[in-house]
Amino acid sequence: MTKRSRLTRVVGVLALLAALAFLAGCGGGGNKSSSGSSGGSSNSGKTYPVLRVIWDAPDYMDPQLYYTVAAYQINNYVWSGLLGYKHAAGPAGAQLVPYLAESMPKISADGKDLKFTLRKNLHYSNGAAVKASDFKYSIERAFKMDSPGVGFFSAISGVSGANGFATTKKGHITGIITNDANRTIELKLDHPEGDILYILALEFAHVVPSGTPASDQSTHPIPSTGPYMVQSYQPNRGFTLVRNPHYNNQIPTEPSGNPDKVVGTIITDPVAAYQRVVSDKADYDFQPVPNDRLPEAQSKYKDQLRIYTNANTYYYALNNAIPPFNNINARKAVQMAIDPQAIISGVYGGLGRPTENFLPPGYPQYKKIDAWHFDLAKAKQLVQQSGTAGQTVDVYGPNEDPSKANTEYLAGQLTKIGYKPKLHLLSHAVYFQTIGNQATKAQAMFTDWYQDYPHPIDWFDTLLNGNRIAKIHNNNVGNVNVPSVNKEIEALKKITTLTPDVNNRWAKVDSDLMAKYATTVPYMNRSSTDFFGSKVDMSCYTFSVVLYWDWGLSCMK
Amino acid sequence: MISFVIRRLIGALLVLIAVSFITYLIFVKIPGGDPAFRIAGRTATAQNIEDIRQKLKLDAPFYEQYWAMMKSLFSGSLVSYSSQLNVVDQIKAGIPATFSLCIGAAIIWLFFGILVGIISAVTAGRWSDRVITVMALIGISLPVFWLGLMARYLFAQGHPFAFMPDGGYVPFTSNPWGWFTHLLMPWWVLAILFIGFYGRVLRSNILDTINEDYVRTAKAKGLPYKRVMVKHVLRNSLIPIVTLFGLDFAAVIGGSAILTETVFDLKGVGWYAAQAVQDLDLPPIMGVTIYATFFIVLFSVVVDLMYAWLDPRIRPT
Amino acid sequence: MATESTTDFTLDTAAALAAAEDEGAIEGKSPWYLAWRRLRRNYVALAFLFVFVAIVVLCLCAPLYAHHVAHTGPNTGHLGETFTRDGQQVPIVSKGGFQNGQFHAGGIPVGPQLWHAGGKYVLGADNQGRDVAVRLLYGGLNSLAIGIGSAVICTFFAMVFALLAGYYGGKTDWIISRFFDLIWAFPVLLLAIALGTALSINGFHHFGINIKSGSLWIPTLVISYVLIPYIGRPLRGQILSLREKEFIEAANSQGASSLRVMFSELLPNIASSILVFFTLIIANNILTEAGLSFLGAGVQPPSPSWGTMIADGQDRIATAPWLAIIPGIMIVLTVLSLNVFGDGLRDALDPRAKVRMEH
Amino acid sequence: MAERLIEVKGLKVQFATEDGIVRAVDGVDFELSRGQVLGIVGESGSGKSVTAMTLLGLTRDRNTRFEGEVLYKGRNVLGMNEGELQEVRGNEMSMIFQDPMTSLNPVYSVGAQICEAIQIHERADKSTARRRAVDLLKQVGIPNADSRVDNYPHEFSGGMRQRAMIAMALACNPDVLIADEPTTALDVTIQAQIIELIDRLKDEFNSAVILITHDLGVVAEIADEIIVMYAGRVVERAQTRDLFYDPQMPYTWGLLGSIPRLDRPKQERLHSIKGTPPSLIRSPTGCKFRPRCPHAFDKCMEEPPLENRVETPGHLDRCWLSVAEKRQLRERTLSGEEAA
Amino acid sequence: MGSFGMNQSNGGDPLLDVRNVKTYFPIRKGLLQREVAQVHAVDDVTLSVQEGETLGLVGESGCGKSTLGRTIVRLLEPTEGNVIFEGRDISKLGTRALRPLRRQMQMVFQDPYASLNPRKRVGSIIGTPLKIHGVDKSEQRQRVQELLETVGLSPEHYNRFPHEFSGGQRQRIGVARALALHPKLIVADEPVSALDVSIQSQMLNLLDDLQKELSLTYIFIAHDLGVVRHVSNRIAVMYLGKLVELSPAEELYQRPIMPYTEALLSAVPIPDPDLSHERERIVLQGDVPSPINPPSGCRFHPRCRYMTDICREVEPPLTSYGNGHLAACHHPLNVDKETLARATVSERYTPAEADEGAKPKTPAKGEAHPIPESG
Repeated sequence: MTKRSRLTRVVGVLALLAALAFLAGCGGGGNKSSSGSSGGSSNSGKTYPVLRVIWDAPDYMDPQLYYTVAAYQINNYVWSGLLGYKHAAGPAGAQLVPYLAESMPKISADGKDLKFTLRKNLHYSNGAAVKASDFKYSIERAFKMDSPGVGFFSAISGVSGANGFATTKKGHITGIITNDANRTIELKLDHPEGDILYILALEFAHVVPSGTPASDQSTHPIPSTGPYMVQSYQPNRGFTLVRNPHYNNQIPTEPSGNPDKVVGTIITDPVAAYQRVVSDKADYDFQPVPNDRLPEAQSKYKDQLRIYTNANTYYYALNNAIPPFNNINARKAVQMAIDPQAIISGVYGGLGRPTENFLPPGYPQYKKIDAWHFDLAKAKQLVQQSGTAGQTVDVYGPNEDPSKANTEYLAGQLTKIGYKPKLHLLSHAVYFQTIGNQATKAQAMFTDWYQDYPHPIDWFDTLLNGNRIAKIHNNNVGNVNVPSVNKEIEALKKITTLTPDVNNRWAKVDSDLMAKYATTVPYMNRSSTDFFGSKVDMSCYTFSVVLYWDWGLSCMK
Repeated sequence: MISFVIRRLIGALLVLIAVSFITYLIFVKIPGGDPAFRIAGRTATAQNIEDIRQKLKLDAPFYEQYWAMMKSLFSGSLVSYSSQLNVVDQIKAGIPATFSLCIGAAIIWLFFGILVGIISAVTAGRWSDRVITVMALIGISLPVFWLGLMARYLFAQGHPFAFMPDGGYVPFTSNPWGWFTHLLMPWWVLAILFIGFYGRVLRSNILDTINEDYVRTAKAKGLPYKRVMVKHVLRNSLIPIVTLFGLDFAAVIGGSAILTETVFDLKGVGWYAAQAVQDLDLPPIMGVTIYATFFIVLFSVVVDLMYAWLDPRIRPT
Repeated sequence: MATESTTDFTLDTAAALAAAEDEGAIEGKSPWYLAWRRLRRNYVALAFLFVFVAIVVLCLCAPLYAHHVAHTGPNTGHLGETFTRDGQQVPIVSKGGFQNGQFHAGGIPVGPQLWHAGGKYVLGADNQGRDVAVRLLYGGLNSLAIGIGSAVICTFFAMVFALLAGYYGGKTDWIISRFFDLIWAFPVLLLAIALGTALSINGFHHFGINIKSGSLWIPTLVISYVLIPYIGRPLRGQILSLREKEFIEAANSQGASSLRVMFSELLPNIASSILVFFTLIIANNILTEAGLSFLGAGVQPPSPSWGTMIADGQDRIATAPWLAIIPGIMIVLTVLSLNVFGDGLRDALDPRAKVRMEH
Repeated sequence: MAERLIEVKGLKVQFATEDGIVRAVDGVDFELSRGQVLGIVGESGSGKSVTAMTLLGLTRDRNTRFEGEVLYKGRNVLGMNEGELQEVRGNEMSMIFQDPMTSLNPVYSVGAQICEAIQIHERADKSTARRRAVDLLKQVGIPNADSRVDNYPHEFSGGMRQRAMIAMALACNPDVLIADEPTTALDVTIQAQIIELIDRLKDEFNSAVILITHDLGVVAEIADEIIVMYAGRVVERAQTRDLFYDPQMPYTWGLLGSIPRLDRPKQERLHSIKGTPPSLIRSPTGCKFRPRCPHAFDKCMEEPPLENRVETPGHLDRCWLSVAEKRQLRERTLSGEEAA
Repeated sequence: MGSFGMNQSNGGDPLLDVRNVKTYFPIRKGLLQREVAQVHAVDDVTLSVQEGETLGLVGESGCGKSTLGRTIVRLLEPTEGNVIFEGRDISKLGTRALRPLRRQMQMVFQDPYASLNPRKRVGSIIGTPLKIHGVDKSEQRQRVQELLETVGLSPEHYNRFPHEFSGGQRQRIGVARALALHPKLIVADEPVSALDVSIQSQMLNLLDDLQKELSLTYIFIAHDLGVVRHVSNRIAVMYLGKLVELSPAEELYQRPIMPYTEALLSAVPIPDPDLSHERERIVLQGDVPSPINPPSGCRFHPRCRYMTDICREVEPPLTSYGNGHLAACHHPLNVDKETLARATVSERYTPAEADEGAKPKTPAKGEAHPIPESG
C-alpha cells in the first residue's frame, strides 16, 4: 500500500521568513551574493563518495513539470534558474541570490522591467553552452506542456489575454527579450508584481536547453546547469545523481555539494523505508518515520532523528452555505468537539502542534487565538440549541491514513455531538476536485494547506474569501462567506506594504473567521521527520525553510 | 493442429478486445473524476484544462476515446493521467519483479505441491496424511496479505527473529544474492496457498487414478510398484494439475500477485495495477488489464496444447 | 478425512445391502440420509462446523456485546479519553506531541485488557481508541454477510446459467460459455479491485438499480460477479454429463417439460455439488472480501470488516500487533472451519465425486 | 498328467467395509494344469472376479484379509512379497479384464504398454520389445500391426482393444492366462472372435487359461473344467461335459435354463432364478442358494459340503437332494417349463 | 408368444409405420462450428409394426438400432423420412404436440443404473409420468403401487431409492415407469444386456407376461440373437444404419438370407459343448466400419465371405422372398433358384433409386445352417 506521506502539495515552497525580509525590503536591490554560509561552497575535505537516500516518488523529473517536495528537494542541485536560494540553515536559507544570473536584476522604477545578465561560461552537463534564449525557451516550454506552473507567469507581457502565448502557444512570449551574444535577458511585465523574483526562482523557470522536447522528459534526463545531473531515473524505483562534469563551480552562490553521487531508492512504504535506514542500507529516510516506529526512533536512534514543522495548517472545512453548518452554533459546536491534542497523538503519533489559527505561527500577522476548549458536553448542548441535532452530515476525506483516520475522527466526534455523519473516503487522486465541486455538497471535510508563498493572501484570499467561491475547482471548500470579512480581505489585498497595522488587520481577519464566526476548524500545524543512518555526521545537518534538509551540505562520519 | 492454434489465437484476440472494452466502460461509466483536472493540478488555469481536454479527446464520444486510447496503447505512447508516465514502459519496468516473484513462487508451489500431494496420497489415511491434510487446509485458509504482513513483521522488521531483508525488489542483474533474499519471503507467502491447494488436488487425483482399471492392468503386468505409481498413476494424475498450473500461473503473472506485491512493496505489475486503481488512473488500468488478459488467454491456449500433448484422447485433428 | 475406500471390486455392495435389508422396511434411505450418516462419523468436520457456527453466533451477538459489555459502538472513537483499569485512569491512546520543546512519540493504543477493565477493551483498542473486540464482532458480521451473501448470489446465478447452458446446449451454451470465458479471462482480483474502487466513489446508479457508495452490496455483488464462472463451469460440466444419462431421456420420453427436466431431474443431482461449492465458496469469498477490503476496494470505512481491520492494523504492527493479528486469526479460523467442513461434506455427500472448484 | 500350475486351497477373501465384513470369497478350492481351460461361472457378486484377482495378489489391501493358500507351482502367492509377486505377474500369470476401454492407459500407445511388460520381465531393449509387440499384435489378429502399434487405445475399436489386451497379457509367454469376463462388454460377433482367439493362443503359447464369465454358453466350447460359484463359494465343479449334461446343483440348472437356446425350438417361457444374489455381509444360513431354490427342503438349513455325489469322479456339488431326485427335477428346469 | 404372432399379410393399418427414415448426426468443427461430416446413424430405414406384435431389432453396436429406437419414440428428430404412429405423422412434431403421444409410446433403457434418477424415490420415478400427464394426485400413489406389483416388486418399495436395488430390480422399475401411462408401444433398448443371464431371463419373462396382460406392442432392441428370438415375432437386422434383413422370427433362424445374419447367428454361443464343437463358426473379420464414411455398394461387403465385384459397386435393394421375408443381398443364402426368380424388389422397403434390375441374381453357393439343431 502506498503511503503518501507528504500530502504536501508544494508549488514553489517559499520560505516564510525570507519572504518577510523581501517584503520588508520591498522589491528591488537585493543583496550581494553572499559567499557560502555554513556549508557553502567550502566543501573541501567533506566530500564523500556516495549518499544513499530513500526517497518518495517524485511526480516528475522535469523542471517545467515537477511540483512536489520529493522532486524539488532532490533537484534543486540539478537544474537552476536565474535566481535561487541561499544554501543556509534556518531563515537565512530563504534569501534569494543570483544563480545563473550574474547578479540580482536591475528593476525599473515602475517595477515592470527586469534585466538579467547570465554568468560567463555557463555550460550544461552535456557540455553545451547556456544561452540567454534558453531561458525564454524554458518558459515557453512550460506553456506548451500545460505545466501546472504556468499560472505564475501570467504577469509577463504577451502571456495573458486572448492572443497571449498561454492561449495560442504560437510564436513567442513578447515580454521576454533575450540576447545570446550579450547574455542578457529582459523581462517585461504587464503590471508590477511583488513576488516576481520568487517566481523566477521557481523550478518552472529553471533553464533547460533550447530544443528540449515539449513533453515530459522525466525518463530522459534533461542536461543540467547545477552541480549535479540526473544520471538515471526509473519512475517509482529510483534515481541516481552524479556530479555534473561541466560544472566547474559555475554558480559560485550554490554549494557544489559533498556527495559525489546520490543513489535514491524510491520506497513509498514508510515502514520499509525506515527499516532500510535502521539496517544501514541507506543514509536518509525521506519518508516520515511511521507512528509505529516513532517511539523506537526516538529512544533508540535519538541522534539520527530530526523533527521540523513548516508552514502548514490542517483544518476541517465546514460547509457554511448549507445546513447544518450554515448555523453558527453548529459550527461552534464542532470547534468544541474537536480535541487537537487527541488528533495529534492518536493520528499523527504526536507529530504536530495544536492551533486555533488559520495562519501558521511565524507569520508576522499571526496572533494566537485562544477561543475554544474541547468540551463535548457543551458542544452537544450547542447543537441542541442550533436545532440541527440529528441531521445527516456528509463527511469527506482522503482514503489513506493518516488522513483517513483523521476524517474518521471528525465523523466520530460529529456523532458524539448529535449528528449522523456519513463518511465518504476518496482516492487522493480525485479528492480535491470532488470536494471542490459544489455538486458534491460536502458538509464537513478534511483539508490542509501548505503555503505557496508566505503571504496571508495565500491563506485568506485563496481559501476563505467568499467572493472567490467557484462552482467547480473551488478552493474555498467550506464556502466561507462572511461579507464584512470578504470586504476586508479585498481591501487588504490591495495593500502591498505590510505595516504592523496591516498585520494586525490580517490577524483580525484570522480571529474573525476562526473565532467570531467559527467558519472553519483549524487544529494542527503538522510536523515531520528527517531520519538518518548511523554513518551520517549529524553536525553537518542543515535545514533550511526552503530546501528542507540540504543534502548537498551533508557529510559522513 | 496449426488451424487449432490459429483458431484459438483469433478467439484470444476477440477476448482481449472484449475485455479492454469492458474495462473501459467500467471506468468511463463509473466516474473517477475528470482526468484533465488531475493532469492540470490544483493550481491550473482554465486554459490548461481546456488544452488537456482537447489533447485527450475527452469531449469526443466514448467509442472514439476508446479507440484513441487503444491506438496509443498499442503504439506505446499511452501515458498515465496522474503522472504522464508511459504506461507501456511502466509495465515493462514492473515485469522483472513480477516475473521473478511469480516464477520463483511457481517453482516452489509446483514442487512442494506435488511432493505434498504424493506423500499424502501414498500414505492416505495414515497420520502423515492427516497432518499434511490439516496443514494444506490451513495453507489454503490463510489470507495472503495477512501472511505476508506476519512474515514481514516476524522475520524482517527489527523483531528478535528478524533475519530477512524487508520488502522491496533488488534486480537480479544488480545483485543476485540480494534478489534472492528479498524474494524469499514473497515467494513462500505467495506459494503457500497453492501448495496446499495443489497438494489436495493431486492427492485426490492420485487416489482416483489408483482405482482406475488401467492401474490394475499395470499391476497385473508385473510392473514394480514405483513404476506403476510414476508412469501410470502419477502421469495420469498430473494432467489436471498441468491445466491448473497453467491457468494459475497466468493469473498470478497477470495480476493475482497484487496483494503479495503490495504487501512486500515489490514494484511489479500488480503493484502498478494497485496504484493505478487507487488513483483511478484509467490508462494504466487499461494497460495492465490487457497485459494480464494477454497472459491469461495465452496460457489458456498453451494449456490446451499441453493438455492435448499429454492426453492423446483429446488431441485436436 | 473419511476413510478412503479402496476396495472397489465387482461386487455390488448396494445390491448386497439391499438384499440384506429387512424386506419390511418401507422408508428408503435417501442419499441425503446416507450422506448424513457418513458425515456423522466425521468428527473433525463436525467439530469445525461447530467452530463456524460458534463464530457466526458470536458475531450475531455483536450488538449485545457492544451494548452490554463494552459499552461502545464499533465506530465510536475514544481518542483523548481514558478508562479505568484496577482503579487507575489509563489513556486509551497514549499522548504524544511537543512539551517544552521536547518531542514525545504517542498514539499507541492500549493492548488487550482481557477482563481487567470490566469488559472494555478486552482485545485492546485501535489507533482511534475504538474497542477492537467490538469491531471484531461487527467486522465479522460484515465479512460473513458479504461472504455468505455473495456465495448465495454467486451460486444461484452459476446454477441457473449452468442449468440453461447444460440443458439447452447449442447457442445458449455457446453464449453462456463465452460469458464465463470472458469473466475468466479477466484478471479476477484486478477486476474486483477495479470494480470495487470505482463503485466505492459514487455507488451504482444504472438500470434502475441504486446502490449507494459504501454499501455492503458493492463488495457482495462484485465478488459474486467475478466468481460466477468458478462454480458455473464445473456445474455446467456436470449437467452436460448428466444430460447424457438415460434418466433424462426417460423424462423426455415421458413428455416432461424443460423446466421439469431442469429442476426436477437435473437439479437434485447437482444439489450435493452445489452444497459443497456453496460451503467452499463462502470460505473463498471471505478471503476475497478480506483482500479487497485490505486494498480499500471492499468494505468502506468506518464500517469494520476483518480485511479493513488488518489494513488499519498493518501500520501499527510494531507497537500494537494485536490490531492485525486478531482479525487475521479470525479469518483463518472461519475459512479453515468452512474448508474442513466443506471437505467433510464432499466426502460424505459423494465419496467418489470430483466436486472440485476450479481454482 | 500335465504339469500342475495352480492349486487353490480353502481360499477366503474378506473385505472390511463401512457396512461390515464382505465375505467375497468364502472357501474356494481348485487346481489348474498346463493346457487346461478352467471356466469359472457365476452371477455378479459370486466372488469369481475376486478369486481371479487374488491369484495375482491384486486384491491386496489394508482392508483385505486372506485365508487359505494359492499355490503357483508350489509357491504360495498369498505369502509372496511385492517383489516376488511382480515376478509372477505378467510373466508367469497374466490377466485380461472385462472392459478393455478402461483397462488400457489412455495416455500411452498400445505398443508402449505392451513393450512395458516385455522390458520389465525380459530385460529386453526397446527395439526388441517393439518388434515383439508388433509380432504379438499380428498374432492376435490386428491388421497393419506395424503402424497400429503406435496408436492410442482410443483409436482402437472395442474388439481390437481386447485383442491388444490379450497381446499384452501374452507378451511374456505366461503359464496361466486369466480372462475375467473378457467378452461381456463386446458384441456377440466380437465375442466369438475373442473366444476363438483365446482358444487358439492357449495352444500356441502352451498356457493354461482361467475364463471367468456369467454366461455358461461362452465357456461351453473351450473349457475343460467348470466351476460354478455362488455367494463366494464353489457350488459345483465338474468336467465341462458333465456339467452341461449332468448338472447337479439347482443353481447350475438355473443358469443353464435361463439362456434362450438357439439350438432348440423356441421355449414358451424361460426358466429363471427368482430373487437376487444374497448379501455377502449377512449371507443366509445353511445352503446359500436356499432362499432362491425352488427345491429347498428342511435339510437345506444346514450347509451341504462340496462333495462328489455322482458316479463321475471329480464332479462335486453342494446339494442335499439325491442324485435321482435331481435328475428327475432338473429336466423341467432346463427346458424352461418351470417358471420362477 | 407364438399365439400372438401376427401374419404380415393380414394387413390392417400398422400401429407404427417408419418410412425411409434417416437420422444423421452432424459433426461440427472449427470456430464457426461448421458441419464437416455426418454420422449416418440410420440411413433410409422402412419398417412397420403391427399392434400386438414384437419386432426385434438386432445388429452390432454402432449399427444404428438404438438411434432408430430413439427416433421412433421421437427422442430424436429424423433428418428425413416419416414416423407414422397410429396413422399420424409424428416425425416433425414439437415437444408440446408430442406430449399427448408420449402416453402411447414409452421406452425402456439399457442401463439400469443410469436410467433411474438416483436422487428420486421409486415412487416419484414411476409417478413422474403420471404427474406430467395430469393424473390425480390421490390416484398416483395407488397406481404406482399397482405398477410395482405388476413388475414383481413390493408396493412397500414405494419410498426407496434406486441405489437400494439390484440391477434386475432397477430394470423392473424402469419397466414400471414405462407402463405407467398404459402405452401401446414400448421400445425396449437392450433392456437385458447389462444383466446377468440369470436375471435376463426374469426380465424376458416379465416382458412376455406384460405383453400378454396389457396387449402391448414391443420394439425390442438387442445384440443377442438368442434373446431376440425368444421375444420377437419378427426380426429386423440392421447393419451400418441400413435394414438388411427383415423376417418372421423362426424363418430367420432357419433360413437366414443375408450373410451378415448368418454370421450373427453363428456367433451366438450355445451352452452345449458337443454342439458347440460341431457347428461351423463364421467369425466375422474386423469391426464395423465407420458410419461417417460407409463403404460403397453393399455396406457389408468388406467383411462378407461371399463378396463379389457387384457387392462393391451396387447397393442391393431389399428384396422380398415371400412369407414376409425381406433381405438386401446380391448373393442370398438358403434360396433356391425358383424362389429367387419369384423374388421381387420390395417397393415399400427400398430406397427409391433401386429397381427390379438390381434384384439379386445369383444365390450363394451352399446352404448355411448356422444353428445346429439339438434334440
